[in-house]
Amino acid sequence: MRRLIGQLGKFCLYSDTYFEGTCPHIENEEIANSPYGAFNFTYGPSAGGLFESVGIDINTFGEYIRNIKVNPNYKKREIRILDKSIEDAILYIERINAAFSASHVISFLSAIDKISESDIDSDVLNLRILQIEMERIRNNLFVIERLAESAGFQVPLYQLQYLIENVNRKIGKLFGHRYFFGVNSVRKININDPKVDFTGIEREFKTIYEDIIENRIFIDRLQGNGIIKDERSIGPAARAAGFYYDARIEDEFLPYKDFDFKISTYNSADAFGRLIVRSEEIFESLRIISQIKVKSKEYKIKVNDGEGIGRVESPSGDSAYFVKVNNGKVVNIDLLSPSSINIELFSKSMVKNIFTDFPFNWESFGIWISEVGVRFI
Amino acid sequence: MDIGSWGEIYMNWFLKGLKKGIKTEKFPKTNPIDIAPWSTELNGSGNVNCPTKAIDNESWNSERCIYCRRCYPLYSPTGNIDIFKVNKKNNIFRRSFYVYPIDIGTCGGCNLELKLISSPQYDMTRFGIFFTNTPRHADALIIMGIMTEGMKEPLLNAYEAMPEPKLIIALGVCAISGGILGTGSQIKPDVIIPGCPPNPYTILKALIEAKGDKE
Amino acid sequence: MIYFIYLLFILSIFLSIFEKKIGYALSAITSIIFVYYGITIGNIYGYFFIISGLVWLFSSIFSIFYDTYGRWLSPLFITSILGMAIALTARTYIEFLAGWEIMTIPAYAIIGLNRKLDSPAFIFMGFGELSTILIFAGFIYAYTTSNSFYFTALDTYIPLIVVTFGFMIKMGIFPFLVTEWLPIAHGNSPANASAILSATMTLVAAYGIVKMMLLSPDIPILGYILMGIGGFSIFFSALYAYISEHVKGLLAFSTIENNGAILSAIGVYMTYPTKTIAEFALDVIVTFAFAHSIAKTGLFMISGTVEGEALSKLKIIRNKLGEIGGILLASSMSGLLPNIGGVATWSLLESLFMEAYILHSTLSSISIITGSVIAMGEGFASAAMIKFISYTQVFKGITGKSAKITIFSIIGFVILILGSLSYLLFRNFIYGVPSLGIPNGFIIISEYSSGKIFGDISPFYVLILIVVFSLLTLGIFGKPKVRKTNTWNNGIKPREEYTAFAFANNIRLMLSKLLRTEIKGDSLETSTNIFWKVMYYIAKKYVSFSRRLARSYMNSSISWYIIYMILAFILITILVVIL
Amino acid sequence: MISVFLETIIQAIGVILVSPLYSGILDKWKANVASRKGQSIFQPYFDIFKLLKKETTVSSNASSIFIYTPYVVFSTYIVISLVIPVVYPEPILLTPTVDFLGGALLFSLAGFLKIIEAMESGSNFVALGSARAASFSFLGESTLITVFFAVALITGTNNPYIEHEFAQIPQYYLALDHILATVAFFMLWLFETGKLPVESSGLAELGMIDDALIYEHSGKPLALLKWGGYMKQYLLGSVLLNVFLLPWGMQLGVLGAMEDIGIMFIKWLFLLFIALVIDTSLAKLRLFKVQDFLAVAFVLSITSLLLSVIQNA
Repeated sequence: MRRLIGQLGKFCLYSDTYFEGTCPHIENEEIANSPYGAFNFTYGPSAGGLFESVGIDINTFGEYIRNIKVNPNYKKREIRILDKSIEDAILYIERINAAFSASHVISFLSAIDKISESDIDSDVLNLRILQIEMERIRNNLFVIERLAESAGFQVPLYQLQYLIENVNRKIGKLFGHRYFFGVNSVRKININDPKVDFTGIEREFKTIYEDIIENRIFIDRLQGNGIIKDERSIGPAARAAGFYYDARIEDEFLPYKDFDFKISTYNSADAFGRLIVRSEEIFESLRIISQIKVKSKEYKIKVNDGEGIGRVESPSGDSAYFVKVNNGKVVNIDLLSPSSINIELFSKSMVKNIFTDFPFNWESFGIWISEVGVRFI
Repeated sequence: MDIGSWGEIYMNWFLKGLKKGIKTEKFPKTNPIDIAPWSTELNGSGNVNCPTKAIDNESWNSERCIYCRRCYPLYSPTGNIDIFKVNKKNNIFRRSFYVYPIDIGTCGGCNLELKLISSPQYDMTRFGIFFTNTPRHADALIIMGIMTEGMKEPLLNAYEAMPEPKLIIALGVCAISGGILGTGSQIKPDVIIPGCPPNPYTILKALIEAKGDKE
Repeated sequence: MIYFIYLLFILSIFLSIFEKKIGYALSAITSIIFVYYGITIGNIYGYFFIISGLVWLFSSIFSIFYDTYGRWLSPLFITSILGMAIALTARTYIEFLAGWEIMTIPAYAIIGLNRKLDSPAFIFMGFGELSTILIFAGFIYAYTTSNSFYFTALDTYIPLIVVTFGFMIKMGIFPFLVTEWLPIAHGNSPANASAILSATMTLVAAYGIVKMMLLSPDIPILGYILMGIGGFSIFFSALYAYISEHVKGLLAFSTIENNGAILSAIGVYMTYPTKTIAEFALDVIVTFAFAHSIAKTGLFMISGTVEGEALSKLKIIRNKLGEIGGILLASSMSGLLPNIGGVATWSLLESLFMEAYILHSTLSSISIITGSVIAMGEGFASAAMIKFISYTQVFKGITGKSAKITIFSIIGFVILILGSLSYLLFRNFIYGVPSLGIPNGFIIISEYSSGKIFGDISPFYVLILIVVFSLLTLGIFGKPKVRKTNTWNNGIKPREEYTAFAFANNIRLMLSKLLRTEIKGDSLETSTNIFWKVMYYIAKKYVSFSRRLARSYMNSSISWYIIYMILAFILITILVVIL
Repeated sequence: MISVFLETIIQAIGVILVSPLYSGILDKWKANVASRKGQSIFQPYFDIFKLLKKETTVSSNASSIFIYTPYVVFSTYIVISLVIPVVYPEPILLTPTVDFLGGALLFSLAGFLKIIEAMESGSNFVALGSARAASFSFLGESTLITVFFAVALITGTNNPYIEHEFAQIPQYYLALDHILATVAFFMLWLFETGKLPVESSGLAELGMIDDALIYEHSGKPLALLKWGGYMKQYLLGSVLLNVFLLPWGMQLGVLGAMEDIGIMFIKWLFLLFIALVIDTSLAKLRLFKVQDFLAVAFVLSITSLLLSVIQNA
């Protein structure tokens, strides 16, 4: 079943094909006139409640959010990546967004793979799946921790932070770097210490998860907050609205078919639904990881000129790369970041809520500004 | 609004908290328990082609290294976390040190690692270190990320809004020298904490020393 | 003595026609004489004279600087003051009614001439005249029983009931609050006229009730009804004051709130639980009248110094002196301690809860509910005053000098000093505890029977202690080293400011059922507008009915008019004979 | 005369110096329950001491009112500390300045001044917080006033010291109206001192209510406002303990006054334990639900008033 994903450079990307041209835009109905007493309340760029610098203009006449505009370009960075070798390009792509760095690099490598012949074997692909799933676990834990922080929910907040640090340490021990920097290269994957087990995480998270969704005040902050049921949504936001969208079952590059896992969905399409979907995904990712044996060896690859598009399911939705290579050099590159789509979904779903609902809805989408405010030169 | 929802003050989170117990490590008195090797000091010999020229004439410059592992195996991590430099201290912050983080162009890594020093393992509050949400209450400005055009004005406003005496801390290679993505922060830092991103142990130890503790 | 004062006022009316400033100066001087006259009287009525005299004094001085409206404002302004003087010092019913009319007609004329008013506004003022009819009927009935025009003791309480409801309409108590709120807010009458319209006109109405009350036998049921109505109207008018967006409208609502408080104090007197509580209630009425009238004059002057009517779009001049004066006035209006507003609120709540304690029966639940509703009303009043003062003096604006600002700052300090002088208003409730450091004469106590003290307060010591301790803290901690920077607004230059509409909006959303708030595409409506629609609908019906009546009967033939007068006369005489 | 003077000094100094300690203890316990070693219990003192040495940066829109009103707010809390039985159970010097209802009005005065001088900074966040604080004041103030009257209707006087004695008699202590008033006052104490489920001191600016009032301050005025906040928590908590919750065990005489500080410390540990359980078990209520929370407290206090009148009618 074809679905529209988003604008990737000059292409409009669908789940199974892509066309040149611009995709239909998620329009946010403009409330033109500003009634008596309404004004623009600016929140950000630099604020204690915002994790990254982002400018948010809320049109309100007091507590009630009439319209919202997110401006991610305060920290817009120019990345000098053109005419660089593929190995150097990976260095830049890793540092676009630390939280999704593995998804970005692997989606870039999947695009490269489309225009190269290599004897890549299933162990290396499994390791790539391992990286993406570990990144998903850490990021979903981080989103839930931010939700607990917005509600001032002391005990689960710090227990989740404790868990996130443990996951980071396991990644650091396994790959040598906590955010997968310097791990992936075109020829091999650097392993630091293969003997790392993840058993303790599931038990610990299960106790936190079961009690966090029992607390009525906490649920009340999430239910009915930021409802969005739009077939152009992606990632956890789509799955929370009951859509069965996931790049892991649509793309063939990574052998997800060899693993037994299910796509978790919910139907309330609000911040609470996104919390449930992300928590269930943590359990599913842990199940996938338990089925992978960590073995790494080099493989030969020959990259020839041409264009390729790769797509991977990052923790907040589809992350896709378009690459054009000319005698070993990256000549043109474009990024479809999940957060750019999530920002539009967020702006559409935030209207008609009140100020204190903002932090919950914003955090539940897991938006990273660093992957939106990016220009390749 | 059914009164029952907040009426039942069941104590289960209170009991769960007690059951979990205190998880704070004894660091810095004891050595760090578990560090990702590629965020500590590198040493070795031989010349290598380093993309950010962190290694020239065989000496490793921590302020430029982005840990890309191209110099491996000639250069390898030693596990030593004391790679920060504190040029200016003020011991009126010894027992109460409020820091205001400002992201002027990060990839998100430094923000995440800085946030984790408040986690139970590291627990910055036991040293009197706290986050605050306005530079007016802050004693130190933690600058993260490369200098982007859009964040020049907020950075200067934040610096100006902070009452004296204040410290400027550059966190991560991007803020110190710009790494491979751009240039470092406009404001000259008093304390630099290299790393891409720096390890929570390094950040914590640097802050402890910056606030004037006799470490 | 009193005729000399009338003469002076009439003289100042003529003078003001030629030269405004001299007219106002003369009316200021006569007001001082009137205050002196009030002091010589000495009884409860004397206090009313002192209050109104002070209000006229301040508003006349303010008008000297404020009056740029043309030749017609000053004479009408001073005639209205003359009317009030006559009504206050009237000894007979006719004199009172004459003063009453001389007071109201010029006030409405000022509003009419100031700006072309659409028809319903005038009709609502017509509703206001309903009060005159009721008072007139009450006086007629009193005359028939005591067959003398003079204010003498009466043996029936019916005139009291009729007259009280008449005065309540004039005070704008709840069902009729539009008659009070509307002329000031909608007509956008000049600040000095709104000051006397709101401060002293309602004061005369309260004076009327007190005068009739002291003369007629006591009827506790009316007392409970008044307490209930007073509490109810305090809550709603304070709520509407908080969400109102009109500079003068907000103050008009807070006038109604204070009138509600005075009414419940009158209610406590009428229920007469014990002799001491009734006496205490009288002093409460006077303190409340003092606190409200003078502070309200000051606040209307503030509304006179700003340009514009909508609180969210005002252009204001502010300076430090103005802010301190404004804060003092606002803190008094929201019933906070060192100044007289706090003493008034304290004494009102004490009297209500003393009555609840004395009655100790299901009846006392009325005074408990009224007390709690008044406490809630105080909460809204302080919220409304915070909003008013922030958006007219404190939040943002250009700093600058203006003579008008100094006047209301002086009133602010007068309010503060009055707070410490409020011992004079509670003459036989003065006490002292020398052993604990407060000498005799510095504590006001509330007691429900002689010797049984319920509560105590000493406003002078509160003021002294706060000042002393503040200087002490300043001495110990020292002055801070200050550096000016611009406001921290997430790193970027602040653009649009938080509007007054937004300030009160969370109440509109929280009490949406009470205020029937609806959020339409581009606006947010609350029930004050709906209440206005209901009254507007009645007015339209009344206008069309009277026009049809006029076309069919008032065919401008003199003979018909005579017939109508005769019919009216017969009707009234029948009425008088029956009752 | 000397002994009364000494007792006054002990009470005033006791309130000023001891109040930050309790907030420090509560934060330490909360940290321990959240599996962290947590800051020292003297952290509030360190913060205040450091802030006193720092410079004050003031927004261009603010005048000297913004800088000096925190001194007045601080002194208002000192005045309140002389008037209610927070350390010494007998009236001390200057106690009759104000009775229980006057004490409630002084609390409202401090709140009023804090909002007005914060508004002078001209920042939108401060206006957002002040709007919320002002909007909740109608229920906050009225509950405070009605609760203070709850005991007055039983004892026939508004003097907190006599109410303190009355509350010690088990027959009154266990009466339904006393229990309702205690519950209402405890809920009000949670609201006034910014505890969960009403408010928490997180970093998110859009959820601030009381934090917004000190958002634009720095240096000495900020230290005084924070200290004032600690004193307010101590004063309200001590009245809750001495007149409603645990009125027993207070000593007399100058030496007794010293012991009273210790006894209050033990009573406070009990109150802090209850606050700890609530703080760690609940999340922050949605903004408009705070009004329901306060409405319940208000209704409870009115029912206790009605009961006390009708019960022994």
